[in-house]
Amino acid sequence: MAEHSEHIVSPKIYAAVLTALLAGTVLTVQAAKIDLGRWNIVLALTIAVTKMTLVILFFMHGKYSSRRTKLIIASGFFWLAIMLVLTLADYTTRHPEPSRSQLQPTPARTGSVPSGFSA
Amino acid sequence: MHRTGELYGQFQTLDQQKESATLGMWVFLITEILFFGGVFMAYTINRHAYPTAFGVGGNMLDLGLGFGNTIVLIASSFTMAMSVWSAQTSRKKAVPVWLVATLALGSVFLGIKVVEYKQKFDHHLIPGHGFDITYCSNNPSACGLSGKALEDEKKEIEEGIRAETDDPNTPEGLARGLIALNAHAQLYFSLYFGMTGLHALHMIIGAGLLLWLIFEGFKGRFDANYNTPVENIGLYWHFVDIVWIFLFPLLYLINRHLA
Amino acid sequence: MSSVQQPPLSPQPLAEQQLPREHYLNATYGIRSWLLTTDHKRIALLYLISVTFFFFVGGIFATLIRIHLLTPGGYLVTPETYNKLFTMHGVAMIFFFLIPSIPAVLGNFLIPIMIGAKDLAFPKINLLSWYIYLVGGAFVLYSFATGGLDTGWTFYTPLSSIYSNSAVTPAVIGIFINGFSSILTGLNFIITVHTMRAPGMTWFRLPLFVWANYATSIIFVLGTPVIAITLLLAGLERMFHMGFFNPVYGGDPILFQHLFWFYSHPAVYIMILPAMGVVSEIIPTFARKPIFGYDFIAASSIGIAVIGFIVWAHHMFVTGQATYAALAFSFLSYLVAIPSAVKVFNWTATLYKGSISFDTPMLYGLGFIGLFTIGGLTGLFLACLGLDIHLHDTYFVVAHFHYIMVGGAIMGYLGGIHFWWPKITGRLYPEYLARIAAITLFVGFNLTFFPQFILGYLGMPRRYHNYPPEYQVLNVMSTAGASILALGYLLPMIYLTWSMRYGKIAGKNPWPATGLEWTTDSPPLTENFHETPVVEWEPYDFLHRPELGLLGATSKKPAPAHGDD
Amino acid sequence: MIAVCAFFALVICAAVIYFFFKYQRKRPDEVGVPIHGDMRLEIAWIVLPFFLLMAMFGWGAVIYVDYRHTPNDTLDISVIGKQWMWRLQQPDGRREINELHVPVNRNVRLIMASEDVIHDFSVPAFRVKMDVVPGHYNTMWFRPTKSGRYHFFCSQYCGTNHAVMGGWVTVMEQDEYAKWLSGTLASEDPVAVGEKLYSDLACSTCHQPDGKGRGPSYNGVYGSHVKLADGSTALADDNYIRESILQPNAKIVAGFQPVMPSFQGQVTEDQIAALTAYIKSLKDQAPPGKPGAAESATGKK
Repeated sequence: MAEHSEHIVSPKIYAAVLTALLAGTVLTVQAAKIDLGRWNIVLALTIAVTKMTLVILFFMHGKYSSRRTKLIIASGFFWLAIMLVLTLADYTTRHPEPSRSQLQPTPARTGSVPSGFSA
Repeated sequence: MHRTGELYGQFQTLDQQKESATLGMWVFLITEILFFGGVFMAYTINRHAYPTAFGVGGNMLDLGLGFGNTIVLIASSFTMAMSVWSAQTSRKKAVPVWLVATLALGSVFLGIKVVEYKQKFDHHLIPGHGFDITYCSNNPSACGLSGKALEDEKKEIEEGIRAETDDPNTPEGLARGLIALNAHAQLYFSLYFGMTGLHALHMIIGAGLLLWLIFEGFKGRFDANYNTPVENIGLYWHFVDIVWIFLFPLLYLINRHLA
Repeated sequence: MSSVQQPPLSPQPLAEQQLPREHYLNATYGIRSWLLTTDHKRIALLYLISVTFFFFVGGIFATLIRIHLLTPGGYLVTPETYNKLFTMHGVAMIFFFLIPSIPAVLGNFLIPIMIGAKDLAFPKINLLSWYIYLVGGAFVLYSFATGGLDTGWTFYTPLSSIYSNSAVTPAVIGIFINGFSSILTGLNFIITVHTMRAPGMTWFRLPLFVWANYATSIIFVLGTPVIAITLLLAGLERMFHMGFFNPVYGGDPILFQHLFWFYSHPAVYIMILPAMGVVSEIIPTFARKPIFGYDFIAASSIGIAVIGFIVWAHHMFVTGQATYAALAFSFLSYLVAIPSAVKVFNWTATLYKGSISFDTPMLYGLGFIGLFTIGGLTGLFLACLGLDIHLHDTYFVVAHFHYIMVGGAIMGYLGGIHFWWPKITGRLYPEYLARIAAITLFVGFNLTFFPQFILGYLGMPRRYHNYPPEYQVLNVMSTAGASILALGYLLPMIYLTWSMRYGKIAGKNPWPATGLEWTTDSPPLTENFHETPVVEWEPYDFLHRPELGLLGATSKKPAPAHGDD
Repeated sequence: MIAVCAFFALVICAAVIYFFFKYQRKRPDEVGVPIHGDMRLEIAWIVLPFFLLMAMFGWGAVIYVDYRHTPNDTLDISVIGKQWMWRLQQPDGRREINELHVPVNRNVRLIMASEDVIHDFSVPAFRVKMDVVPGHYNTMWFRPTKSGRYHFFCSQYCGTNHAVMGGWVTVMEQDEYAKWLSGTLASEDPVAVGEKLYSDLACSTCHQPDGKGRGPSYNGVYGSHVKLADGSTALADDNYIRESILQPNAKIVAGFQPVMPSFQGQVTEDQIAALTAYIKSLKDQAPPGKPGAAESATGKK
């Protein structure tokens, strides 16, 4: 059984992945400098997810591991998605009542007020 | 393929032992996903609430250092993968060499991180009593700011204040905007230090594990028949790399097009 | 050979039996051999001692709380002390007793034996997790001793992160550390069940106790890291004035609650699932017939673990979360009732046409069904949005979760301890005393917590050190019940300790039961089995097991299918 | 709903008990009938409860949506929670502490904020409850239908005096409410009025008689020389008391923190007079600590 996970990935593939990751890094920095509105974050995360997929599939041999391992990996991300999606389900559908971003924070004991700003 | 190495009493075969170890590492990594998931959650919610302040905060980070660190860490992931490959193909001499390269790159990453933290400290960007988002624009010489960079930062803070205030037309309103911006930027920097700090902690643990691997690697212990530790620590190292792959765009690249 | 009168029957003639010459308890001697052991059975006993310690720590706090609430004015302790008492009661009981109780004690002891393995997959990590538990426990005890803790076990920010003047920091660190103990235990169980099963032990021949612990481990592994990070963030907020949830910086305290309950609601299932597993073992053994709907019980364990993760915000219906989110979470909370109900129905159906005996574990098992049913059904009230507005944060909630945690989890735990006591120690406990204790507990428990349902319905808020006088009668009843309950807990402590030395020798299989653990010596060898067992029978099958010496046993051939036919 | 739940609880318990006795083991080697399961039963007890549960969900959801959706014509009361008292303000600006007066048969909306930790405003008699979260306004509404006095509680644990952070909602007839808004209370013995204010305004949560609260005790204060935090002393006369109520941070008693909120605008002159009368009446009470060494004991705390 373990022989399945013993697939040896050739250094050529590693080098190709390395190149792709570096290219992705440059790309994400360049993309951030263009104003795409809300699509900036979408693009940045798409690149990040792609890079992560490459690392998992090749560097971590995810592509060659058993179905059981794949299931474990998938369940990790599935649970993360549960947490993010359901919590956001609350925050994105809150009442249109006075929201906390409209409230001014009270200058309190741990907060500090900067010493005047001159622009 | 014939495995060697010590068979622990609880197992029947070496294959079973190796399979358990690898599977165990993966299960550990998914707990790590959820662990970091908690901070990412906190980040998401707070950024959702204060996009402007997070943009202002993000632009106070040094993009060059962050970019450099990303490159360094990706390279270290590659060298780590190569050390696993060397072990799998029984290149016993090469294993510790690649491991040393990985450790060196990891140390460079941590070194750059220290420089960055020091910079934030000097710029009064540590959350708490001394926090002042306007410190650099008020004391440009202390931060080495001048020319266009200074203008940009001033402009950006002003825009941030206008976005955060309820009334941009009166001095009182602007003062309230500044207080709000300063507060919300502290949230950003708390998350910045929390997230990168946790990541750095994982790096330090990883470096410790690498040291042990290097020690064993020079003894020539890892080959095609016995390489579970290299493989598992490799998995861990790649995971830490993945965390950074997300941290970099989320912390450094929020609003770069404004600057 | 079908209807031949079988010779020695259950209980077998005990006087002739001897303890096995060598077993895990006498394999090696000395304190080092215990503190450095990697034997899962010894680690289970180490856990048994430490969780019992925390149980009594928490129990003392509970007793003081109940005495204090005898009178409306509450004159025993100051408000501050009272707040510390209920907080420390919660922390000790939940994080250091209920969560590790069944998995770390019974699960540790039994899972390898039940699946026919020599040990868990990672015995050293198993020992490590016990030490982590101790370190976490030491931090928490330190916090108790240096000023106590008054934030409530929920550690809601900003009370915990900014305003409280008590020793929050060490407690948070302790629980953070303890989390890793849970994670490692869960990881160990998952890998063990995946890779260490004996030949013939297929997934659908696993005892239901193993299924339940597997489901629990999923929660350990996927939930615990979230509480660790959440408390870490709250701790950083307290220690370094950082802001994550701090409203002063514009942070949202509700976010803390989301993250906290993402773990802490599934944590409830950590407590109850293993207890369900224990009951799923006890019921078929003492009804002496196959469990009804094996597949459904196994699947419902996994179902509860998974659905349990998507219901957490039902703790937050009145925090001002979005109406739509509340609707979704209420709906999902109702869904989780279904697998729980399936289990209860299946247990009840198992009793039908059984051959039921009065033994102590069965009393606990049946008590569990009754109390869990009440606890579960009152959960439906709380999941109901309209009703929860009224009942939230009242004594109704307190009663509800005590029915689940004490009536469910502790009943299951004690039932399991009694059921496997002969396997753990090789000796039987005194049966009549044990039955008296079980009944005392049942009566005391209901007297303590049933009045609290009514109190909650009448609107008495929880965590109050004093209360309007109209609530006094019910509070007195509750306190009276608590004293009976306390007696009920002391009794097993005493006779179980006594029986370790003086109990009758139990033999391999005193009940008799069908699991693999009953085919080996009591107490087992360090390696659990003399030779690796091969499983050739279906779970809970009494009929095809002639070696159990029961009436009507036929051949040893396995039945063609395992379940529903 | 109770009926459905009670029904299931009873059925399960009855079945358990019935089976328990009916199928008691009759001889020690007896085996039960090997029934492994029944798919039809399993499906039945998955599907039927599902529909029952959905009915309960629907019922609860309707109530909840109604509760979270405030009608338009409300009387808006502003509520501020603070460790450990409630400040409630009528639309015309009139403030109360731990007391709320509302007219009957009128939709009332509470707009709630917290100054420190999370609180929860709960009126069991009206079946309403909502957390009061710092940095965030939560609202809730109710419509009282019967006049009378009803308890309200803080029901989210908020620290030491959580249990005493409550008060009364007084539901009045519409015309009485109008009278109450414009007029003052009928005159009474000022000491009794003051004593009532002492608890109604939650002075008692901090100024406990034994001096162990967050503020000094009133016992024996009047007419004494009070040692202040800056080292000076002050004579506790009527003006000192008045100033302490309206500008509490002007003179801080040694050993205490400047944590008291100002009651400016929340108490009338009459009420100040009543409170002063009450404090005067405690003049001869033994102050906390050693008798006769009151002020120094407090000061050295």
